[in-house]
Amino acid sequence: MRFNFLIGGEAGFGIMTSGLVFSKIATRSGYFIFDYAEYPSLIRGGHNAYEVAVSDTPISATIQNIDLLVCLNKETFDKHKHRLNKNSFLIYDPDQFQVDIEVIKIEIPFTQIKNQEKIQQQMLNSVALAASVSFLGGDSKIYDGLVREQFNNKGEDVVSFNLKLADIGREYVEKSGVSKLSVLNLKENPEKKLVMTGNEVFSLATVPADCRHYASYPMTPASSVLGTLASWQYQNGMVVRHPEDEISVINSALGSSFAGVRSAVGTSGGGFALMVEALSYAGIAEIPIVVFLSMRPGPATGMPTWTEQGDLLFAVNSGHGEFPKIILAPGDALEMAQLTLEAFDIADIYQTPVIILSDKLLSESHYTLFKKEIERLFEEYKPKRGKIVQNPSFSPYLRYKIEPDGISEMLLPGHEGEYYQANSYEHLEDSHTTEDDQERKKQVEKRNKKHLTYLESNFKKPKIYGDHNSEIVFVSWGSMKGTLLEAMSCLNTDHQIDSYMVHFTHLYPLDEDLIQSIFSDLKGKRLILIENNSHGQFGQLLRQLTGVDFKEKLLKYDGRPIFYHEIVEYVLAGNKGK
Amino acid sequence: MRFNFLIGGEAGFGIMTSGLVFSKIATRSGYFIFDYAEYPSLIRGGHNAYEVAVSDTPISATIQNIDLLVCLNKETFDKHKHRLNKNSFLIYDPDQFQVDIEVIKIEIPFTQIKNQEKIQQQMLNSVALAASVSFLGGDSKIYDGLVREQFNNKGEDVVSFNLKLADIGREYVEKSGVSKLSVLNLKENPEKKLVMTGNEVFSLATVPADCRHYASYPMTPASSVLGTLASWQYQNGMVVRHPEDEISVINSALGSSFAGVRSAVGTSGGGFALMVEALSYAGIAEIPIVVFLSMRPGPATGMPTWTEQGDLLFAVNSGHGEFPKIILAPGDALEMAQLTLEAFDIADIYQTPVIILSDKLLSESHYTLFKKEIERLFEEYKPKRGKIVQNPSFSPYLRYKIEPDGISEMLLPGHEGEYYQANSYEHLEDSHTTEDDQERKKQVEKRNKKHLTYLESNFKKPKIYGDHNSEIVFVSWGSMKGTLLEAMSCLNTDHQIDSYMVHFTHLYPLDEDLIQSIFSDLKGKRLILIENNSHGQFGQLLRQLTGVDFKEKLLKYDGRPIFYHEIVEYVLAGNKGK
Amino acid sequence: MSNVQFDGYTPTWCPGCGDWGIRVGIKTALNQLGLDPSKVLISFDIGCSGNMNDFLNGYAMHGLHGRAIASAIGMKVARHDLPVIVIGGDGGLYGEGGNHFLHALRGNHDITVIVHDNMVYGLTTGQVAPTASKGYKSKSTPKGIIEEPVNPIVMAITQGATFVSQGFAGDARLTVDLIKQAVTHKGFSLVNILQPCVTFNKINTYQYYLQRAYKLDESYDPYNLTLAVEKSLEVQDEKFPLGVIYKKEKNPYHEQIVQLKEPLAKRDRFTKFESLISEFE
Amino acid sequence: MSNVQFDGYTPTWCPGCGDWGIRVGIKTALNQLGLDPSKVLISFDIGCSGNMNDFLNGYAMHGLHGRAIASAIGMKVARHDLPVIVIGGDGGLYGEGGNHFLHALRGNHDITVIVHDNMVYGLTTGQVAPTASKGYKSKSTPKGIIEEPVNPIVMAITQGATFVSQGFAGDARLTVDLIKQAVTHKGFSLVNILQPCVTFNKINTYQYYLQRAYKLDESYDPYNLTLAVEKSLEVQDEKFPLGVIYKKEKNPYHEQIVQLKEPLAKRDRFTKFESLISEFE
Ligand SMILES: Cc1ncc(C[n+]2csc(CCOP(=O)(O)OP(=O)(O)O)c2C)c(N)n1
Ligand SMILES: Cc1ncc(C[n+]2csc(CCOP(=O)(O)OP(=O)(O)O)c2C)c(N)n1
Ligand code: SF4
Ligand code: SF4
Ligand SMILES: [Mg+2]
Ligand SMILES: [Mg+2]
Repeated sequence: MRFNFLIGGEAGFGIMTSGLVFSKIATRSGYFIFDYAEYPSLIRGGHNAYEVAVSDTPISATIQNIDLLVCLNKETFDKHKHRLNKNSFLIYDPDQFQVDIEVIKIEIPFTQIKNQEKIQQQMLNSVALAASVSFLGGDSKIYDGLVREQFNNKGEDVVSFNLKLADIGREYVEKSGVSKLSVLNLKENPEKKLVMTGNEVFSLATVPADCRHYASYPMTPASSVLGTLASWQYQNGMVVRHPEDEISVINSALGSSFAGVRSAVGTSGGGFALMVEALSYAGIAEIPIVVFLSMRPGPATGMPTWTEQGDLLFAVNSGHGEFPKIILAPGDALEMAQLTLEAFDIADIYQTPVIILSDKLLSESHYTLFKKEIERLFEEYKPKRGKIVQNPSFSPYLRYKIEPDGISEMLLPGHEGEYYQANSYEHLEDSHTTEDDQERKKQVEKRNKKHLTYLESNFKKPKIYGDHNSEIVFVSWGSMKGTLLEAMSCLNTDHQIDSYMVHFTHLYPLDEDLIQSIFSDLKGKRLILIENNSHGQFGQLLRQLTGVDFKEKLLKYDGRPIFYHEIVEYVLAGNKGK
Repeated sequence: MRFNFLIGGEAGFGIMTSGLVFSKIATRSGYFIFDYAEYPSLIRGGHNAYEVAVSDTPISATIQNIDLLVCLNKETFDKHKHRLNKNSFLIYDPDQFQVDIEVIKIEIPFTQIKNQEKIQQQMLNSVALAASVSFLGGDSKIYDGLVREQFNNKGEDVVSFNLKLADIGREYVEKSGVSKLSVLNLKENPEKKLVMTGNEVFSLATVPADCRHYASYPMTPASSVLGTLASWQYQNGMVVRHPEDEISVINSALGSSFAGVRSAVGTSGGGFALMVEALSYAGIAEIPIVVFLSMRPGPATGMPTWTEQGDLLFAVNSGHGEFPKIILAPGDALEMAQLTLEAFDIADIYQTPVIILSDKLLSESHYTLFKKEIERLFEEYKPKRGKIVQNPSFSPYLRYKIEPDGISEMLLPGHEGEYYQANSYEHLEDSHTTEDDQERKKQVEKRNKKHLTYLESNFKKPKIYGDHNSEIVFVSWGSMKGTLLEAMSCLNTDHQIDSYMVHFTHLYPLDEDLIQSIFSDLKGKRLILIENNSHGQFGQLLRQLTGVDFKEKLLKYDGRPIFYHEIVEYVLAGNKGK
Repeated sequence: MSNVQFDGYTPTWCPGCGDWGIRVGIKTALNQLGLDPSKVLISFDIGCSGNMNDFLNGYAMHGLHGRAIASAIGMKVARHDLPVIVIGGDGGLYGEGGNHFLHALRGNHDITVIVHDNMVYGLTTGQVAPTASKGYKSKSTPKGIIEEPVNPIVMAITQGATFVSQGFAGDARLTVDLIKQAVTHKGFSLVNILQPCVTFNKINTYQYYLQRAYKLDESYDPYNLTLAVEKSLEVQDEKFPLGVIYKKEKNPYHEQIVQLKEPLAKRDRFTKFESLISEFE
Repeated sequence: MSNVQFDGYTPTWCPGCGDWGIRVGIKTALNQLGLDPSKVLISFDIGCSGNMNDFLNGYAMHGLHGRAIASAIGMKVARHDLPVIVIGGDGGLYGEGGNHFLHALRGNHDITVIVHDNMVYGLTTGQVAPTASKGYKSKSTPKGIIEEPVNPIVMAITQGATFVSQGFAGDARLTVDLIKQAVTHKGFSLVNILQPCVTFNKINTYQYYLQRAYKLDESYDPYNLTLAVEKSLEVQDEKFPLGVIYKKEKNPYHEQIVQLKEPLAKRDRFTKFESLISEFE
């Protein structure tokens, strides 16, 4: 079962909150959800649309078709009616607009209710939401419980008023005569689930990862991490700072990392651009740092509240000079949790910058997680700090000692009887500045060696999904995973077409031999590169590092995620062409 | 004839000036020179070495073997004696050190002279230089003329004192009994030549290019451009500014470019890193800007006064989001002049950032140019501003009008009855902010289209040097050109090995088909990629954009340029291996 | 009169936001000065304030967050015949772009910098701006900001600005008057406008300022540096003087660029390269 | 006593450079405070001044030009049990890094910032620094700099610093004294040291300062803000007060981070994730 719910209205009136409540009702009732919201880069005005895909099996993609559209204004209907069909349901106010298409209507006179009850616009969400949940067969206790959680701190009066509004909504559903569905029927003993955005998962995982200093300058779509971690800091003891600019953000994080604590920064493309000089410093001075980079469509200010995978090659090549960096791109919420833990380990083990690439789609959409799985992951995790030590294992201590794996022991500052510099100049093993040709060569080779060690020890090859015998092979990375899984399932179920996906999370560096062998096994098949950008950046990277090249590319770069039906249509069109 | 002269001494005592005077004596006597200086990133202390390769045919490379070594201190001898042979000449002070190798000695008691004449250390350069020139058969009038130019503003006393010091030097040569050479014998009617560093050529070319605003924050090895242009500004009317940081540098240059004047900025890797956010702005807002990026070994502060080609991939991928940029890398001084003029045209024509890639080797070494050639180049040059106009050719004016070539008319601000924004947000054709999917798509495609138009209209394929039938093919870019030409000539003359070079100046974007066809013609030959970095960055770029891949790479990354004998040895070793 | 008007799109600011009044103030002032959108260069920063780019017409850059002053300086270099106006927020101009603010003051560049001082980052939904009062609670500072607020007024006065003023979004007439004076002033002019952000700042409201802001009266001498510094420090006691706090006569930056006569963008191309070339013989 | 000493490599500064004296001052002060290289965190900027990285031992970052203050703040966050010292030039700390300087003042971070104020960029061979007097001629300003000099002293006093002092490289005893006070002071301490650059600055020489600098006497009250502002403006008349110009008692930044008790780098790992996880059910 897949059911797609969309609620829309004017920006600034609580649509986002209502959408999230809907998602939680669904997961608490035993279902899986994936949600996706569109909103403009404005505080008020413009249009908000929040859609929730509900399913009884895991899902991480939006669905083109809308099964229930809830319109709090006319614009919602105008913008989304092309996604309705005659079996779709529509909750709307007949005083606001005429319905000119065939669809199953449930009328709720929002304007009239607003006037009668003398309520503010945002309170109508309660009416609309309760109506929707009731119509979809949801359990009213779950709904009421969420209302209670939401308004508890505002007092019992507010709670009961909202419960009253809920009843009004439910009555209109009864009145409409449309028979209710069982989409949200309460399942028995549903396993506990979490509803989390990628940003929330990243934030949460920094805690077990033992990140103790998070610095960030607000920038959509990374900003919510700052808010989340700031609100938790008094509880978990992390220091969360909002400095004057992104340059201060990263240089202060490098300061704390040098001084011994796991440190991270978060930003989007424009802020990241201001950090790349310091990345280069982290590279030569060998200071661990985790950078959370959540992409939005660029260049420059671009489209702040929309999505794109447009900063990959910039991230890979960021910073002047040559130094090792490692880039990870989670495909969904669970991978975000896993890779965040891994990122902090890898940064410490290789004493170098690690970038976690997210994007608006992954950062701000809610995914469903099993609570137990997250708990287990966090409990089993023990920070691996590699060669970072409290006491040097040899004397005289050499901060940049040449080692076969390229990694020197990193002594935490403060140890009696020693001292050293994290030097941005080329340096001797003992960290003093040098311009000697041989010493330079050794240090360059030492830093380059880290990549090789990483490829041997920590690199993870792409994950494979689907049927290995299929003719169709999708190649993609990061947040595209959910959409592709959905497309594959649709191709299989609706079109009897098997397909296969090679999905990358460990983007850079890449193990050339391993990747070549994966792709040489796929020769002769229909390989399709799928990316949410216009340059096919990951395709370029693959070609650069492994020689693998693509003839077919499905690229999207209009600020919207790729929808799975677009992939299905693309495949079908191509198959026909053959 | 090739003759290699090296003068060395303690930093801070005028070695650099003396070296340049030597170079000018050679060119005024009818020869070609190429010089190269090594100095530490310190104001005083440490060692300076200035070497000048003199030739009667054009040369743009240093020579391993030293024919005349002039030691103003012991360190010079220690550091360079491995480059001497038994036919080499040595000018030195026997009171300072013992000569423990076979070499032809010319003794000059510098310390004694210093004490006797009561002169400062730097004045000894005059003694040493005059001795050298005299020994090499140079015309004393040319020497004296240069002394006069150098010290004129200090008064006649200083001039005649230095001429006296010159005589002292010459006497010791006579006394030594070593017979003079004819290396610097005055040629008849020598054609007028210029002795210029890459930075000086860039600076000079910005004047005919009609650059009217140059902003820069000092950073070796780009700083001297700021000094040169600052000193000229009162004469040519350029506004030359040194703002508070590199971010201000580029954003103010974008301001003046927007407002109608050709503008440029100059920096090295670290400063460039701070500019990349603004490059992205120039990309989306379509503002022309020329960036002079002179590389030094990184990462971070690295080795400020040494050389490397380490920022290529960073430059190519610099800035968040996707936008067209164009990268040019001159191979020598003449190409610097040509490509600087071209860069300003291309920036205007495509209304996008153009980066000129230099490095310490090209930026600070002196090359020989024919004065006439430069004069002709500048006189024939007429700025091409593409679609930049004073009056709009249609109405209503649309700043970001979709055009088949991707380039919209750019109206200069101030025109009556119009207005528009250079918008860092995604925008409509009329420049207002948009989040619409279709409009976004159109603008992305429009910007991408510029690269295609450039490839059709302004891209220049790599230049080919040497014999097309050779088995050995060097592939390289930028400042490596001179060294490779010298290596090719040495292979040919000394080892009877023909070779061939594919040298790139137009680095990005690349015409895939064209490049592939060039390399498919070279199949089966011994292709060697030559780069002054450790990652083989241009090789990676070629593979990424064209699929061309290299098995053999000669990479050097110790802060020194590649010397031509290293290439020769590499080739010979490889040929033997076969 | 020209056929182009300053009015652009209808603003999308929250109802009641101080930005509405500031926009009207700017527009009115420019109109009263006889300007039109073809005759001004504007550099918008990124923020709710900077979103005015679509609501106020002009030859404009809507550049990077924090960099509007740097771009404005470049505009003035090229076209010193046109007035150059910076419009942005306290986050962008005093926070991210604080260095450009500081050094532009020193240069006495002939630009007018209008800052929407709302003590928050409006557009990124309410984190503290550097102007926020100590202890101000926001998304990024749940238990209150530790830093003292920046004092841009005293900074402007002591680091080289020659026209330093403070307005209040609730006082339209004053805003118009200050902007007219500022644009007419030769040299760096600051118009710091106290601007209630009705959505995210529940402390520094219209009411708050009505109680604590006061107009400098006729007797106040803006040419007195000591007095001006004193006034500028009153903010520590939550008092907000409105009006022109400091003024000084001094040549603006572009008049000190000796080679600059006609506007740079309008002069003829220099073609006498010969003498420069000869330096290298 | 520890077996490690502050003395590193022999300095490579030009003979006579003020940096020599400053280094001795720092070393002596730290020794007198009973510190050794294992017990201090130092953040060196990039410049001739920052080149002290190789001449003065400590657990140090020698980071990016202009960013030493930002890094120092991070060091202090992690290890507030150790003194944190910034050593850099006027170009790096007031120019490139001016924004970090401004905002660090506001935070009253418990760090000591020692600025080698030589009015030039020494290491890049003599361009103007933002402290250069108006009209100062340099490679990048052949006819003299147009900007007024930045006034870091008044900026520090009015934007939140709690210890503001000025030294002179020619006065070793004063330097030692100021640095000892600064390092001991809780909160942001500035030690701006007038430092002749003998190679590139032929105006602001030892002689120049010997004539124009004077020591604040016993009667001077550094707790008086108005007086301090007055003193800091004397530079406009080429007068340079030496000593502690301004002082204030105030909790430093790290003491206001409520969750910070033990040094961040030393506390136990937090492991009670459960309550955070439950928020998302
Ligand atoms: C480099 C960079 N960092 C962060 C952002 C995100 N951002 C956009 S507006 C803004 C703050 C706006 O605050 P302010 O400048 O005070 O303007 P206001 O919205 O309050 O008018 C931020 C942080 C950005 N666009 N660019
Ligand atoms: C981002 C960046 N820009 C420029 C430089 C080049 N640079 C190195 S030191 C320096 C200036 C040094 O001046 P100052 O900070 O006053 O120190 P001083 O040498 O005078 O002690 C500059 C511009 C750099 N290293 N990094
Ligand atoms: S968020 Fe605040 S500053 Fe932004 S438009 Fe709304 S009220 Fe104005
Ligand atoms: S250049 Fe100036 S600041 Fe640098 S070491 Fe020499 S005298 Fe000192
Ligand atoms: Mg604001
Ligand atoms: Mg300095």
